[in-house]
Amino acid sequence: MLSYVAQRLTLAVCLLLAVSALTFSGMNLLGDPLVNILGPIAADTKNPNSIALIEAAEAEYHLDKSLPERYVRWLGDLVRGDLGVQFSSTGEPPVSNIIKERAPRTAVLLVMAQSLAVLISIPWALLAASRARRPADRISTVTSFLLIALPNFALAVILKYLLAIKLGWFPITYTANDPFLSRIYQTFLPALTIALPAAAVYQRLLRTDLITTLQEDFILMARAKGVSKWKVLLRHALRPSFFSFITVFGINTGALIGGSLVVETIFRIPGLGTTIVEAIIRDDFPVVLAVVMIATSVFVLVNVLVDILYSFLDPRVKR
Amino acid sequence: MSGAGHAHLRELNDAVLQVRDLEVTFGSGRAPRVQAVSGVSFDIARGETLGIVGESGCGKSTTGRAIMQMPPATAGSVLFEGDDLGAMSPSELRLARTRVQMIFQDPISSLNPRRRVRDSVAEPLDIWSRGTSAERRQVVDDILADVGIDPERAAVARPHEFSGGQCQRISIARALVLSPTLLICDEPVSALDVSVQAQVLNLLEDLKARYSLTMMFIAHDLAVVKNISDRVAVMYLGRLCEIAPSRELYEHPAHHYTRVLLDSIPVPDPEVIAVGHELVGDLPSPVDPPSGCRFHTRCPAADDQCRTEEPVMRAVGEDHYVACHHPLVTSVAIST
Amino acid sequence: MTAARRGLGFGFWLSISWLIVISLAAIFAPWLPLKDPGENYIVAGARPPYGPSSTHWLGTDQDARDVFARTIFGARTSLVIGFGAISFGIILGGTLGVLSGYFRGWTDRIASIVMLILLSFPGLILAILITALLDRGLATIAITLGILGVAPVGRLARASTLVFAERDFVTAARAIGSSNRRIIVRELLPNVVIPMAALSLLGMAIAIVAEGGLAFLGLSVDEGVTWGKLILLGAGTRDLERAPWISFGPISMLFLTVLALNYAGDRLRDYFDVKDITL
Amino acid sequence: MSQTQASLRGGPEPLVSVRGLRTLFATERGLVRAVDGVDLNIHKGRSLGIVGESGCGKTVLSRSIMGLLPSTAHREGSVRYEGHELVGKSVGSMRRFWGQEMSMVFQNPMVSLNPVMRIGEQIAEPLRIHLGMSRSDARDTALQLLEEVRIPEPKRRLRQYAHELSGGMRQRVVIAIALSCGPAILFADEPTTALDVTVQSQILDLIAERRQDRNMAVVLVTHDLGVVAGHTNEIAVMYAGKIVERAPTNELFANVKMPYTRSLLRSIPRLDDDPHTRLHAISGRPPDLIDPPSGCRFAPRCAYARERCHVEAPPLQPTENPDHVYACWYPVGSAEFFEREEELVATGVHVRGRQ
Amino acid sequence: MMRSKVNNRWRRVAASAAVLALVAGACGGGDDDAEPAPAPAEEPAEQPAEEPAEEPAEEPAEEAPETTLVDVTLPPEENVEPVFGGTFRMGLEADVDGLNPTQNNISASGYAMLNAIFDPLAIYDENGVAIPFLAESLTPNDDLTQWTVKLREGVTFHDGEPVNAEAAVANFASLRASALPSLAINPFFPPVGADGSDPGITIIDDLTVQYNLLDPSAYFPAYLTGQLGMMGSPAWLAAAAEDPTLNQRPVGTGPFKFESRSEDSITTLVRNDSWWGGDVYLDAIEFSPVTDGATRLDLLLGGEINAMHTTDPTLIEEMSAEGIDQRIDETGEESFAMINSEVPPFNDLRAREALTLATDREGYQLLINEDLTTQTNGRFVSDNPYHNPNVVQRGNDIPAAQALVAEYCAESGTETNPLTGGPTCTDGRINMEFQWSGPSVVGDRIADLLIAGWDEAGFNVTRDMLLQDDHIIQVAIGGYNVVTWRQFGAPEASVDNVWLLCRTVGFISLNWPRYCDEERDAVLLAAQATTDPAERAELYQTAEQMINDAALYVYFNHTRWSNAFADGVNNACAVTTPEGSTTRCTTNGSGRYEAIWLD
Repeated sequence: MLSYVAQRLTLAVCLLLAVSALTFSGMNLLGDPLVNILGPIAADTKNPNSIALIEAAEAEYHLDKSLPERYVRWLGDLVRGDLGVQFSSTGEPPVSNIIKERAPRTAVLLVMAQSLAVLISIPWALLAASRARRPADRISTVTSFLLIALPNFALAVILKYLLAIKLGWFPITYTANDPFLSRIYQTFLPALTIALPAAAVYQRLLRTDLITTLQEDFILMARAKGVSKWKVLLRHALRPSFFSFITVFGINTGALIGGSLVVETIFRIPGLGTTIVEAIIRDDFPVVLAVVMIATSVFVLVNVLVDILYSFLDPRVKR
Repeated sequence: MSGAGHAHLRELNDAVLQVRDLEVTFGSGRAPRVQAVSGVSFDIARGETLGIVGESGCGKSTTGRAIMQMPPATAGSVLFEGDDLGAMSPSELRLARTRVQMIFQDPISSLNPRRRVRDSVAEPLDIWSRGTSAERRQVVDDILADVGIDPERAAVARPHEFSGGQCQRISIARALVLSPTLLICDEPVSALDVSVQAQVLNLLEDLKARYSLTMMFIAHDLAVVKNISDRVAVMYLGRLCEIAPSRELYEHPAHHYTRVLLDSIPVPDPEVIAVGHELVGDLPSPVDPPSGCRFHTRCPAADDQCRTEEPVMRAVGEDHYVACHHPLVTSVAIST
Repeated sequence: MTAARRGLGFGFWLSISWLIVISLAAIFAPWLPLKDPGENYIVAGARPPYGPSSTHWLGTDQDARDVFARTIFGARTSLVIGFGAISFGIILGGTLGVLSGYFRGWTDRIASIVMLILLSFPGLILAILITALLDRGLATIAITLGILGVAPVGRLARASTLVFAERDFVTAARAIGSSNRRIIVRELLPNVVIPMAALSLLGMAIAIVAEGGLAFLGLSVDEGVTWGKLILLGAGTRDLERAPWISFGPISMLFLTVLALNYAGDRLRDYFDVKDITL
Repeated sequence: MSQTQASLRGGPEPLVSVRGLRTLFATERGLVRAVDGVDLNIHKGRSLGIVGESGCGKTVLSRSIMGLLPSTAHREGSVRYEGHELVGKSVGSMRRFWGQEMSMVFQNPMVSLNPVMRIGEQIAEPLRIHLGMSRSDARDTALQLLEEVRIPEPKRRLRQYAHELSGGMRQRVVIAIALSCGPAILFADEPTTALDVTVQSQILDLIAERRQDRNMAVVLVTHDLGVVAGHTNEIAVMYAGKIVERAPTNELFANVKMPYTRSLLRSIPRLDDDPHTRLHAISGRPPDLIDPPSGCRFAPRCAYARERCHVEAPPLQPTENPDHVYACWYPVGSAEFFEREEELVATGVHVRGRQ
Repeated sequence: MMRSKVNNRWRRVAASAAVLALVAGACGGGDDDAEPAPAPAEEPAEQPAEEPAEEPAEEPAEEAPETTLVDVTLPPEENVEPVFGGTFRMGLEADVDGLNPTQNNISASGYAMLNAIFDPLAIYDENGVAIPFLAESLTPNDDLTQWTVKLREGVTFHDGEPVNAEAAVANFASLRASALPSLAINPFFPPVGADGSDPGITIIDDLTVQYNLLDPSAYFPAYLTGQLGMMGSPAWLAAAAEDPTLNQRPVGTGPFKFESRSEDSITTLVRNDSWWGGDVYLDAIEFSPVTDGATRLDLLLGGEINAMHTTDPTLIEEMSAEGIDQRIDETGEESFAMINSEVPPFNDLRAREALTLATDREGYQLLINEDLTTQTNGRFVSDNPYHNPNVVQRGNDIPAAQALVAEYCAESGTETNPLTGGPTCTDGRINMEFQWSGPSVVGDRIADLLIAGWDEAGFNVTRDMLLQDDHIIQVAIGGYNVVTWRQFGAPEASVDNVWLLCRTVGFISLNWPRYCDEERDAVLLAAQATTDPAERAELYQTAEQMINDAALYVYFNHTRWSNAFADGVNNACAVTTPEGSTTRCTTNGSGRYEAIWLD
């Protein structure tokens, strides 16, 4: 078990290295952070004064070093827990400041969204599977189809229109300095936006697997033992049906991180999503890298956890 | 060598297939290595049908595929009409394979579901551009008719439109279209209903005569194997236990395992009282096979010798060889 | 599998019909009796946006432009992006997947690593990086979104190739002397293409939606309207309050199209009994 | 349906009596008549074999008797268990019978155990449900059961998962579960088909032994005539949803009446035949149960069928032995049968003959 | 970190600072349109163009009210005893990069915050005339090139440091050393010497400094109402020079002290109990950027915030309907399409005129502005004496435009347009690039509208939506043909000279159209040197005519700024100077809040 975890973690670290190296070189090939730091001076390469400023800034931010050297330097800092300083015209605030401030908001959003999705999808799937191919199931299938076909931004617009504007049940804005509970409340609508389609995906997956499982002989066997219907569902069918559910739960984390970009923007939550969009637009490499690393780490970590969970859920998986 | 020995190999001047010390190992890296076939040798004379029986996991199918070099054996040699298939270049091998064909257990899976059946049968000819297209068409139609499939239906229909038995016939047709010398049948009837099984077995007998085939017939059902084979080889845990002409083997099994196998078969006759030779325990893991005679863990007659010393093939009758320290037939008996 | 042949069903054909209708409408938009999508249909004395009416079926936007006509014209770009993206994804991912599934070994290992990295990278972030740093031409956007499809398509192609490469008919093909190329093209591709077709419909839906996401981040194509941009146009709180139709018109079109793509893809998957597609 | 009722003799009150049982499945292609009017008696302590090709309805019949059907199925007719009418009972009230009165062993032990539950839990489950045992009592009983089905190291097994056991052992576990609450009748649906021959006989012997020990009825469903020959008292041969011949085992093998049964017997290669003995093959395939042929359902494949067979369905009729019934107009031994047999031999269709 | 050394090329560097100021303006500027674009950049009007109220300026002069400040509702609250306490929450349309007036570029939102923390030396009175505020007096020399500023005694910064001449010099030095804001003031002061001495400012005594200008100006105090006049603690400035993150934690002299700040979400200030100006009633002020205007309004209506500002005319209208207390300023920055006169095809007057004629001003007014703002022909509102009624902004004349296009192409159609990389004309149509800043929904709508008209008149338009930073840089270095833009609108007209003079053309230009007309410069400088209202009016009217003739700006409208206050907010516009003058309520959307008290 330990060596299995170690192996998965090693792979995860390699992945992170690859992703960071790609992002690092990609950003450097495609963008010019000097513009962000110096403005148009960065373009004025004929003016000695500008050149001096450019050189100073390059030295300041180590932009004069070769790409590999900067990468290694960045990596070294990262290992020491230093995310570097922002490339910005307003000074050089540590990237960790902005991350510390914003990551919790995104975390709350995503955790809430995933929890909602799971909480909605499991009973839903159980209900649908237990009524497989009967009207209730058909209605549920249609519903999930409709939800999956609704892009998060469209769903955001619709939910905002219905629940916030028309019914006024939820606030439209996110206020960062409100008390924690009220921010949770403000996060509910965005989280729901992310959660509903995810719940529909999970539900369909779990329902399909449940139906497949319910056709297995061991379910028949359980029924033949005289186990009651719900006990069959919960005790015998649910756990062996969970595998694709949790796999997709893991993979979906990536999609949700992406989705949070859009949803945070629409609901104006100053989280990591809005941060990275702004940072990319401003060529603020250290911030972009930090957010990419966080997103990728979370994704990879969740998937490692999923793998481990997998081996707990399924005794057939050799640890 | 620690194998089952070579005593049973014949001095054939017309051997179609000579397999020596075949070994197939699966798994690499840190995964446990499984020796699916260890040191199996046998030969097949022209026109002969060799049956191979054994329980699941004994390595019989792997042996069949290793002969086709799919995948190639880890060690040992496969001489087909005198040529070593394992030593061939890829293009030579492709050519040689046309003379060795194979049919498989699952008739559905052995046909490409997206292609018309006739195209699947005609494909070998297309690849090798045998004859003109008209000739090819003729050959395909003839063979389809021979196996009892309507060529016109085959031209439009896809595998799912046929029953399992019919698919198996189509697979046979595809195997025969290149006029192979050797046909390796890997459990060709075990997925079929009894009534259909009889159809296919009869068909194979007919075709063997018509196309002058040499056959290797792999199955777990001893009655089926006996019905179709001239000689039968029994495998256990990657090893050959016993090899003998069909009737001899069934009438005078020399290996305890063969005996048990025979006794286990339920006979569709309430008058026949089953003799109580029952095996104890389960098949040992092929990852870590028992020392000595691999059957010793379950053999009623096992002693210390069996546990430590690997038995070697030896004759116990005319053309009857067994790898056992305490064979049930000790003297060279002349079969009736 | 033979038992499952029941036909694709009414819903499938309805979906396909919708896709055909919307595609034809998109292709022939300039020749259809639509309002001019660029024209400002200002009614003297009344301030746009105008609500749905017999003249403007889906109403007009803030600039008195016909939402219906714009939505149809928006379909042109959106569909081209969706189609372009998934074509790219299928061609690259499919090739990668089939080759790695068939040859295994090093090819497989390298391809798998590439796909793993692609998968670990949050997709939309990658898209933003590329579009923000490169440009926002139609081709760039389509290819960018296509890159996002490479890994899922590749994994599916690899998985189905593995499944089919294990089947005896491939062994049989090898036994009759087929070359690798022939086996891939004649035996595997026809089988792998089916799940890929199902996936490509889903993938196209995903690409169209992803474009919308980019539009909401302000990073969709420079030229021309897309559904995402049209929805964004009406998504502001105030416009939602006073003129929800500006967004809801294109949302419904996008929704129906995505629904049709999803449903058709899903039916295709069930019909051909394709398992293990997890996106 | 009523065709056969007369053929069921009186005698001791049967444990289970099945009358005119039909089981229909609604599918998208149409209504599948998987079981189409079956009459049977199952007696305490006796063993009944149900034999037929795949798709003949034998599995559905056994499940239908037990009431273990998916929701798409519909049952008609009567199944009486110790006087209780089971047809029409709700699933909820059937549950009292399942596991306790009737239990079942399935074909493939690889998939009939829950992969994610420990063996011990699975055996204990019915004990706790039906017998209300405490956790530790259930565990002790489970241990005894494992010993009873002769599983080595039973203590360790309780904590293992299905995948850690071999196929034969899993089937023993399944049998242990089936036996746990002391059922009066055990349905064994192809219990050995997925197993190797050497294991097969062990399992069959085990079931026979338990039957005798517990005086329990056993219904053995199989396609393998060899299996039923040695392990049943009575055999019912099914074809296309109907029972076409039913007889005490010895009587059936000694005095086959149905050409179908005979063909089935003769299509099997036998060990005591010489190599290369030509087998008796039945041409064609069993009929589609959505639209079965009129008349005798076997007629299209029957070498002995005449015009009447295609038009008129033969009723089950008794032979001189009243326990032996068959449904054929021209049974083995009849004049018409021999007439046709001679023609066939003359045309060389039959190469193989046992005598 | 960076030091701008003053030398011959100072102007360029300076320009870039201003450019960045624009960046900030661009970010903060704007109206509230509802768009969920990520980077704040909204606006119907476009671009940046800060509030001109910043730097350079000169001259005393009291006349020149160009002001049309309308109080829509509520007469001044009075006769009620103010109540201490409460937190005043204001919704801003954007956040700013930083809160250091000498280092950051301050937008409307930025001024809202800075006005609470800092006190400028001068402040606009009700008539738009700059009068002393933190300064006790502002006195020019005879030729109006030197202005003496006498500081009030006993004023201290929030950190306890005294406000004195040295502090003023430190602030000036910090501004001059800034990479960015310095660009907009350097054109008006002599360059810093090689030894680091600054001839732009002289210490007279402990509480008196003298600003030395390059050109005579009677209106210099107007410059001191903005960033130039805001005084920060020298200790803090020095620390911020070392650690730029301190730019987020300002230390000023104002009525409120910095408490905490979370960028893009909330900035909290608390009362400065020892403010030199008197009692401050509020306990605290919280500023939150809420980029979506409608959302801001919802918050205001819901009582979540007490005040907001907006330039969205429909919102203003809606608020009027709701009876909300609004202070509306019609004289804000002008929105226009701006043409680069440096490169083909628009180095040719005919091409510029053609584009001007082809522009759909009416459509813009009707659709983009929803006919709610005041359409304009030039920089000044119609009741401003500098407004020239004879100057008419052309537009919506497609036939005339087509004729000019044909004429231009016949003559100069083979030159190369560096922006499109091709010839200036193809098939008798002019090839051009149109650039705007995004992502922005309104920006796209404007682009659609303008391009439709230009296309009809014979322009092949390449659309070029650039991300904000890029866009501003391109405009600053002349990498554009036509852009939409927003600027001018300073209450004191001379403050806007920085955008117009020849001296701000360079590699980086603040004179964005890169159009140099010495005659025009002379008129503008003369206008800032005279105190005679009639003469001044005539000069500005002349300048307006010259600007119009050059066809560089296609004016659309004046920005209409509203500051809205919820019920319970009292004294929203009741700030007076110690001398008792009432001050201008808001300037380009931001005002001062020290007089406010809450019910």
